Amino acid sequence: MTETGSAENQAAQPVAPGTVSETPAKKKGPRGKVTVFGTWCKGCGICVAFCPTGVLSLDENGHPYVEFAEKCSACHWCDTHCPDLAIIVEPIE
Amino acid sequence: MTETGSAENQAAQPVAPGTVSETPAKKKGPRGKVTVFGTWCKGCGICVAFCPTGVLSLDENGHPYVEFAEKCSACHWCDTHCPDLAIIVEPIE
Amino acid sequence: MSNNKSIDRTEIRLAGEGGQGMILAGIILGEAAAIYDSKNATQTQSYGPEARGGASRAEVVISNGEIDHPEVINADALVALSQEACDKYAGNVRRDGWIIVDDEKVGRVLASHVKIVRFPIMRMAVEATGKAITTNVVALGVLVGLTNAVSREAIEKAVVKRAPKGTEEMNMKALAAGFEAAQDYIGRG
Amino acid sequence: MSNNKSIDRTEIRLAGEGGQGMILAGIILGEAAAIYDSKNATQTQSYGPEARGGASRAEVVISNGEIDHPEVINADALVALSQEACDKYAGNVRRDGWIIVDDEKVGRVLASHVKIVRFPIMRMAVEATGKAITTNVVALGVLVGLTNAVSREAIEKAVVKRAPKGTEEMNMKALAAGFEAAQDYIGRG
Amino acid sequence: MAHEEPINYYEYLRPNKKYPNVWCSGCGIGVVMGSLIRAIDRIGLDKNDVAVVSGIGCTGRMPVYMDFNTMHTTHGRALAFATGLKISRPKLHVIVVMGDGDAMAIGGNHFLHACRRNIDMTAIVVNNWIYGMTGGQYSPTTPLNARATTAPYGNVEQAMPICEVAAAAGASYVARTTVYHATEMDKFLEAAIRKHGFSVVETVSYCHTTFGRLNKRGGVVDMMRWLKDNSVGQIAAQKLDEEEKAAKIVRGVVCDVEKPEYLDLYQQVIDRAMEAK
Amino acid sequence: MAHEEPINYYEYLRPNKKYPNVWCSGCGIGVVMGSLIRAIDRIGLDKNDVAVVSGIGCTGRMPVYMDFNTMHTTHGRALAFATGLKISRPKLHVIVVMGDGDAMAIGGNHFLHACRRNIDMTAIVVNNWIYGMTGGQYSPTTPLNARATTAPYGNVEQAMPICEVAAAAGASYVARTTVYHATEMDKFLEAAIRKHGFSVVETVSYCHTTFGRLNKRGGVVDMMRWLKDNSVGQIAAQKLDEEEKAAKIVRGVVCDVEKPEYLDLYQQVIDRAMEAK
Amino acid sequence: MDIRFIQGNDAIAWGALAAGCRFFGGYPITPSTEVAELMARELPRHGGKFIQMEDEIASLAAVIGASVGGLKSMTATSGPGFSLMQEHIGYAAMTEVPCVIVNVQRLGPSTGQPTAASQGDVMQARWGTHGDHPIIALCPYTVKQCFDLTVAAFNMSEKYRTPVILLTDEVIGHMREKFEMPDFATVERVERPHIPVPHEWYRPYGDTPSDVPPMANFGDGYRYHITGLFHDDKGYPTQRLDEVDPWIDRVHRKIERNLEDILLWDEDEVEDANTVVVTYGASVRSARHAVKLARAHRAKVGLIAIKTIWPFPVEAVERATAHARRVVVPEMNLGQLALEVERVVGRRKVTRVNIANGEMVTPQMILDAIEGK
Amino acid sequence: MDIRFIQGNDAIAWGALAAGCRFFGGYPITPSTEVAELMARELPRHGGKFIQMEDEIASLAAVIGASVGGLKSMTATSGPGFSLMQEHIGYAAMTEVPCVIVNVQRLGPSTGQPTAASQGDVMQARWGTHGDHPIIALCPYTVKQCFDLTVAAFNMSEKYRTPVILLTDEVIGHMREKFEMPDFATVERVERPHIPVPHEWYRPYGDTPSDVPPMANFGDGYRYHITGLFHDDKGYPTQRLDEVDPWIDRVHRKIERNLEDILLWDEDEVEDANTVVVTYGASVRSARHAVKLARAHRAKVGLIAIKTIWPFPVEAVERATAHARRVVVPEMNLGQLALEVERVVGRRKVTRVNIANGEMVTPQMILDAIEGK
Ligand SMILES: Cc1ncc(C[n+]2csc(CCOP(=O)(O)OP(=O)(O)O)c2C)c(N)n1
Ligand SMILES: Cc1ncc(C[n+]2csc(CCOP(=O)(O)OP(=O)(O)O)c2C)c(N)n1
Ligand code: SF4
Ligand code: SF4
Ligand code: SF4
Ligand code: SF4
Ligand code: SF4
Ligand code: SF4
Ligand SMILES: [Mg+2]
Ligand SMILES: [Mg+2]
Repeated sequence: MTETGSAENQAAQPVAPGTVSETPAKKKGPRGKVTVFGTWCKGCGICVAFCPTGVLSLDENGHPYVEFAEKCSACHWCDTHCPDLAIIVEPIE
Repeated sequence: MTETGSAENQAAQPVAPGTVSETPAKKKGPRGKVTVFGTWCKGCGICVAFCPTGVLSLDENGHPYVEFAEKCSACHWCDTHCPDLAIIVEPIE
Repeated sequence: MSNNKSIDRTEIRLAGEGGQGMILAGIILGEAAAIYDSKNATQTQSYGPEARGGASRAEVVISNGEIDHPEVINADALVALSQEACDKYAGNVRRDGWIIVDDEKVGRVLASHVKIVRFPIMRMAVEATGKAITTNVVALGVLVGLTNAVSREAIEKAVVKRAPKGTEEMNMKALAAGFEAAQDYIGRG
Repeated sequence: MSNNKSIDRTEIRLAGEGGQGMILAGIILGEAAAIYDSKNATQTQSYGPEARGGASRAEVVISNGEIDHPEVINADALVALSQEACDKYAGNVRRDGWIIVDDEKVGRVLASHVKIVRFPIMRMAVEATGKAITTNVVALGVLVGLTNAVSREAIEKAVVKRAPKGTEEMNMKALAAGFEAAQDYIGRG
Repeated sequence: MAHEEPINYYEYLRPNKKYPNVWCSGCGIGVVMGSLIRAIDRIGLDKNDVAVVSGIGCTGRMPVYMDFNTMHTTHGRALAFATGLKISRPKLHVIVVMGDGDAMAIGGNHFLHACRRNIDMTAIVVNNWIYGMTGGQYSPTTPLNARATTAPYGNVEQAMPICEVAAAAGASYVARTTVYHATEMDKFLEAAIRKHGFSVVETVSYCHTTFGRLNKRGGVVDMMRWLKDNSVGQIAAQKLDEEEKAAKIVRGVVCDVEKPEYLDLYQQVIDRAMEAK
Repeated sequence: MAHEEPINYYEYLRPNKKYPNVWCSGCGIGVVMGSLIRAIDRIGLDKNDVAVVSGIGCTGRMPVYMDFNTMHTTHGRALAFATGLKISRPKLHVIVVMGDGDAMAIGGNHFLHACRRNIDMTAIVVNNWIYGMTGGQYSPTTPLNARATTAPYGNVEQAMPICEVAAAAGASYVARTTVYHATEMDKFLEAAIRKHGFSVVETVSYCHTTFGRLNKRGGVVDMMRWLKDNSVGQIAAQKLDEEEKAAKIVRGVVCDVEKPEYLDLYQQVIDRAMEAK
Repeated sequence: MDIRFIQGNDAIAWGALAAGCRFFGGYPITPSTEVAELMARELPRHGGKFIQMEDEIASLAAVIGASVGGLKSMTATSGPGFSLMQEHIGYAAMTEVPCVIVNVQRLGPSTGQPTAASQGDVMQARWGTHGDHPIIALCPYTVKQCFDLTVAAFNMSEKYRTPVILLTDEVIGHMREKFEMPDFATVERVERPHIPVPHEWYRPYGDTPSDVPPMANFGDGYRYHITGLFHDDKGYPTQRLDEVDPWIDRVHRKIERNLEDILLWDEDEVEDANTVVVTYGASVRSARHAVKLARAHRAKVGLIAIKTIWPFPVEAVERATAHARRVVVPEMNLGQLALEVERVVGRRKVTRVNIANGEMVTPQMILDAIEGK
Repeated sequence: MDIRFIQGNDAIAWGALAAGCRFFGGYPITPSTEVAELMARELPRHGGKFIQMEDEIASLAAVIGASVGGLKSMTATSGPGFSLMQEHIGYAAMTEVPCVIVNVQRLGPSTGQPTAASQGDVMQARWGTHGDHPIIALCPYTVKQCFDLTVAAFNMSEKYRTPVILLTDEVIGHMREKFEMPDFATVERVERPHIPVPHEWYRPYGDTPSDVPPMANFGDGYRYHITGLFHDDKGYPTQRLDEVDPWIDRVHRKIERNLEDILLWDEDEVEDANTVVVTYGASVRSARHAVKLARAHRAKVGLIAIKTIWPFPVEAVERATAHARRVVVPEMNLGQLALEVERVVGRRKVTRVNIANGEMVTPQMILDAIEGK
């Protein structure tokens, strides 16, 4: 990854749009709503590998998506460890 | 004190001549022969102040001389502490 | 091929993103020319801040004579494996020169009076060897197949020499896939 | 006094060993001229490696006009408190200039056509004040008394100003001792 | 201890910078940046009152993304710049981020003296055991026998114990953790920034691109896992013998003491000077 | 333990240098020089096999008098020069003498890394709590509140604990003594030079010309006596509480451990390189 | 009237205080240490702060950091320390952070002779750091100028957002002269301009009509980025040629456009001179003496005493020497500024007068050169 | 025949090994790091030693120390590191310890652009350290020259007891070309001379007919003193003018007397040229291309490719440009060597061609200048 000029800087959106963001099904007691910002995520796979409940999976391009939204316990492992600040977990009451 | 050129360096004697050097009287059991090299000594007074038996005194120019040679116990305080390596104590059997 | 009548030189630019192996491809091409074809060659490069990845570009100049300026002045051929690279360098290819792009990475090619060749180079690499990292070698196959910048023998030797132990065969397959596509294209043309 | 007809300047050199206060003496002399006599003065110095002692030398140039070159070119007066200093600088005193030495420290004075003045300056200091550290002030008294490089009033003010609190009187005594000796000498001469 | 309110990182990131950030995919430096933002957010500092200063290296690229007063200085000298900045603007919370090479190789002396002076700043050392930016040369924290481009036969230099040196030199607060232990990191960083005095947090990370590749340590996930498996808390560490302990990263607070802070002491100088005036 | 045979210093001093030496009358640096000569004499080293390297400062003037291979380098960098010298000529016994400013201010980083690398050399730090050569500015070891020309209202920087930092950074042998304790110094220097690894001896001295004058500590004899009265051995120190201890100079061996030496380890590199050839 | 008999180094410190300097970070070194010592004593009395750093590299770093925090800042050093500061002189130039660096030249190379005088760092002041960058260096030759040019150094530094070097020498630094201390309130000071736009609009490296974008202090609400990398107008790193080139052009332009304000020199009877002496610093003193003697013999000798040594006053020297047959350049080095003079007036015209052993050039040496001996 | 396709940085390392370099102390920095990496791999195979020091200051210190111990020694760096090495370059000059310092120039000032090319340190190589001192700097423009001039650097360094700078740039350092690796046994090496006198008679800085006193290695029985202070012939510090002056004279003389051996340059069709291009390093490549194109249009253009950039080959340039109306100086900086060329040939003759944004000078830019556009 490298830094280039500022024209690109300007082109970047102030808040990265959420690309994979599913409203989790309420049934089985999920406690977090997980949003992955696709334009920021580099697909390192950390979130997928370490999510204790296996909420996330990698798609064929090597990018994470929320496969089992309902499993999320809002433990925040993924969003405290994402090196690109590309995941946000919002607690659901 | 300062360092100057090398002409003076050459002028310096390889071994400083002993200037105040008394053969100690054998009677009262002195155990060291004390030699102060006058050209090296700067008269700091350490040897005089700390000699445990008061062998050394300062002359009117502020230079040490062996006043009570016979008191020397060859403890070597003076020659291990002289910053100018200007005292030598030789043990006398 | 030469940019200027008075000076014999073939100028090739290989551009893409860090990790696509463009610089290594440049070295292999240069080695093929300099060592195995006994010509002269220079290879230069440019990459992002300090030593890591980013946009990366290799330039190779090949000549039977002495090479002075070691950088591309007006490319005889450009291989572009990213849109950014293509946008940046397409305008600097000589009339009737080659622009070779990975058509799954590069959409628009802003150039005219050049021969634009589109192949799914990375996909070809994966198909031929199962490994995307051979993309650069496929690209070399296409390039040499189309331009004859170096001899086939030379590029084969150069690829084998630079291939990590045990991957020689895989890399030859990739190179062959590139050549094949090139021949196809020429056949078509 | 001036070295050169076209330029008005009085040049004084004070030289000795580190710790004898020659540089401070130079500052006092300069201050006397510049501040209390309202003339111009420069004072420069030279000393051993880095900041500590060693052979030390102060030079003061006094003039009614502007002073350009701030160092002594050809001294009007030299005060030398060590043999080394005297040997080094005696040759650079103008014809009919002054060489003032501590005659218990300085034996030979290698100079001719100059006025050589010998006093036991350090002993005079000890006698006048009980302290050898006032040697430099005694020397100033002798110097000014003989040469009138600055006014007596000016040198007195300058000495008092630079004297550590509580030592003003002692220093005035030292200065007076120097002046006295100078007067004696002139009287004799 | 997960935070309950999801933090709005974007409030602390510069909108007009290019994202994703400059680091290799999965690099632990980003984890530290996230943690630092959370710590600042928890303390509730005004962005105008925070300065983030760095040296040169991959770690040194951190400040450019963060919407504070930021300064990317020269290699190794960040703490010296920060010292001047802090003295001139005492109300700024000055946080200095450095790589292991930056802080401990070329910057070792400034590190020592910042610890000794005990000026109220926080130093974060992202220790990835290697010079990442320049492509994998050994650093003062590279483990014995590890490979690096300048140690092709294995490194023969002993590793510098960052925290122990910091404590010996006089830092007020010193702690060590890893990027796997991001929540612990949040806590340590918060405590460090709150500390009135010089504080150091060593955040052990990894550089899969250089160190990982050269030492066959696998990718990001493997290296992250390695940190988990090869670090212990201080209590657990007490049960280990010396050799076992030496093989582990011991996480925890190495020291946390109260001692006079530089600028507080300097006030005495000002007072005395005014008296003497 | 006084030596029985009086040592012939002149054998170790350069005959064509000017004496007395450059230092102020009574300066402790000369005591250290005497002790170093005695230690070398006791070990019985060949003069051709000894190199004495120094930085800049009053202490830095020591080598010029001593009839070894001697090098007066730049301020703070003596250990870096010495490192190259030792590596290029492993048979040389390399002894590095530095002032507190030289070793711990500008030279702090080289000091840290020499300790860490554990290359077989001996560093002697003559700690007189001040920059002597330049006329009395505060140094990293100047005590809190002491005066210096650049601390006219009293020093507000904490002092650097030389030995503790050396030990933390990885030196093999570290000891502290004072110029009053010259016989102890002989022993420590002998042990340090004999040590196979990096050794440090802090020799606490005094600078009556600057520190003494500015802090009204009297002359040479007073300062020498102060060292006697204000230092304790390690055993005695154990009986003191922290505050009392902090007020004293604690003499003794701070650490003495066996660990692999740099050049020995580098031999492995050579072996592996030859294999790989 | 507060008349004192002080040395150049003291006057530098007083000048700094008068100019509004409120931070000094330094490391002692002969023959500059008096500057630090006076600042250590006076800064806390003037609401400023003094710190002795661990070395010269850290000293200039701290000075730059303090300037970024909003205090006018200075350091002082000599040869070896000046060599160590080179990296950060370049950083200050690149980041356009105002600061003043005093170099009291002593005899080099290397440790050389710490207490001996020299003018051996003239070219180093221009070229000591890597890469192309503009620099201003001022060279006093009286104690009063030590004060005045230090004030000028701070003012230029703020006005042009650039490091300024006060390049003096051991002679001037340690020479005492009569000096009338001005009322500081009467001393003209350039202060950092108010920033007229809110944070989001602020461009720390923007193109402005003056070529000098206003500088915000950290902590004042303009959260921007500073880096030693090439950067765009917001301060972010860039590799784009269309952002790199304008920066390079602007930072050189900001100096070149203002040469009239920056270039300082004294001229004396050059109009009809057939010999012109061009010199600076301590050597001006020797030269003036020589010139006066020469004129006493009716020689037509002019003198240019250069105070702004970098950028070099090319036009002034060209103009003043246009009719001269001989240009004499005395220096306490082996010929440094002479190189630039030769470039400007032509090699063949120039007679160099050099000494590089710690002594001043003597008036006689210059006289001899004037007389073609 | 061992033909390789290697980059300039590699050729430098191989050249060093061939010249007998057996110690490398360095600190990584783009774009010089490959030199260190190759040395780390090869030195232990060649009976030498590599160490990565804690910074560049320590690197050059270790190199000097190792040279004193008897090993030919080298370091390699780039801009920021080169700035940090300045103090020790002066130390090596003062103590006359042979060593080779490679500077692979990148775009500055400051951190600048680490991966971009530049020739911005040309003046720094001459003037970066304080005080007057002689220096040799060599500037290759082909990969083969990287090898050959590194060998020359070591040889000159030993022959004249002086630090030698190999001043290359990112283009040449990272450019690959065909290179035939010579048999090292055939490479001419200058070794430290045997000392013909016993210890008591040895004068490490004595006056010798060659002006270069033979250097003894520590540990060989010549227990002498080395210092960065001015010293007498035995190496002891001195302040005596009659010892300082001869030293200064000798160290400059030892270079000036041997210019014939030291000055290297290539000349091409300068005899009847009315335009001469004077350049060095990577810019030679652009210039040669441009000159060939110009000649194809029958322009009378000559080329001087300077390999020894310091000391500057004054006479060669003077001679070669004597009949030229125009002297074109292309550089990847804002005009550094051009200053020296202007001094030598006169300002008005010189057309500067500059670029300072990381890119090479293009042949077209030079062509334009040749054609007076
Ligand atoms: C004076 C100087 N020397 C060397 C460099 C080259 N350099 C840039 S970053 C770096 C080391 C990076 O390692 P580290 O500090 O551990 O940071 P990381 O990249 O691993 O985060 C080096 C040597 C430089 N920029 N400046
Ligand atoms: C790079 C550099 N900076 C500063 C100096 C000036 N200098 C010479 S010695 C010294 C400090 C001396 O103090 P210390 O090291 O404690 O030695 P001491 O004189 O007390 O024995 C300093 C600052 C220098 N020579 N070189
Ligand atoms: S941790 Fe972040 S960057 Fe990595 S895959 Fe998950 S979302 Fe993407
Ligand atoms: S918050 Fe925890 S459970 Fe939910 S997705 Fe993230 S890691 Fe998995
Ligand atoms: S200790 Fe040495 S120098 Fe001091 S007075 Fe005694 S003999 Fe003289
Ligand atoms: S050896 Fe001991 S007793 Fe004898 S003179 Fe010296 S100090 Fe006194
Ligand atoms: S090189 Fe290493 S440290 Fe740098 S960004 Fe990549 S993984 Fe991180
Ligand atoms: S100044 Fe101090 S340290 Fe230096 S010689 Fe004098 S007493 Fe010793
Ligand atoms: Mg790192
Ligand atoms: Mg000290």
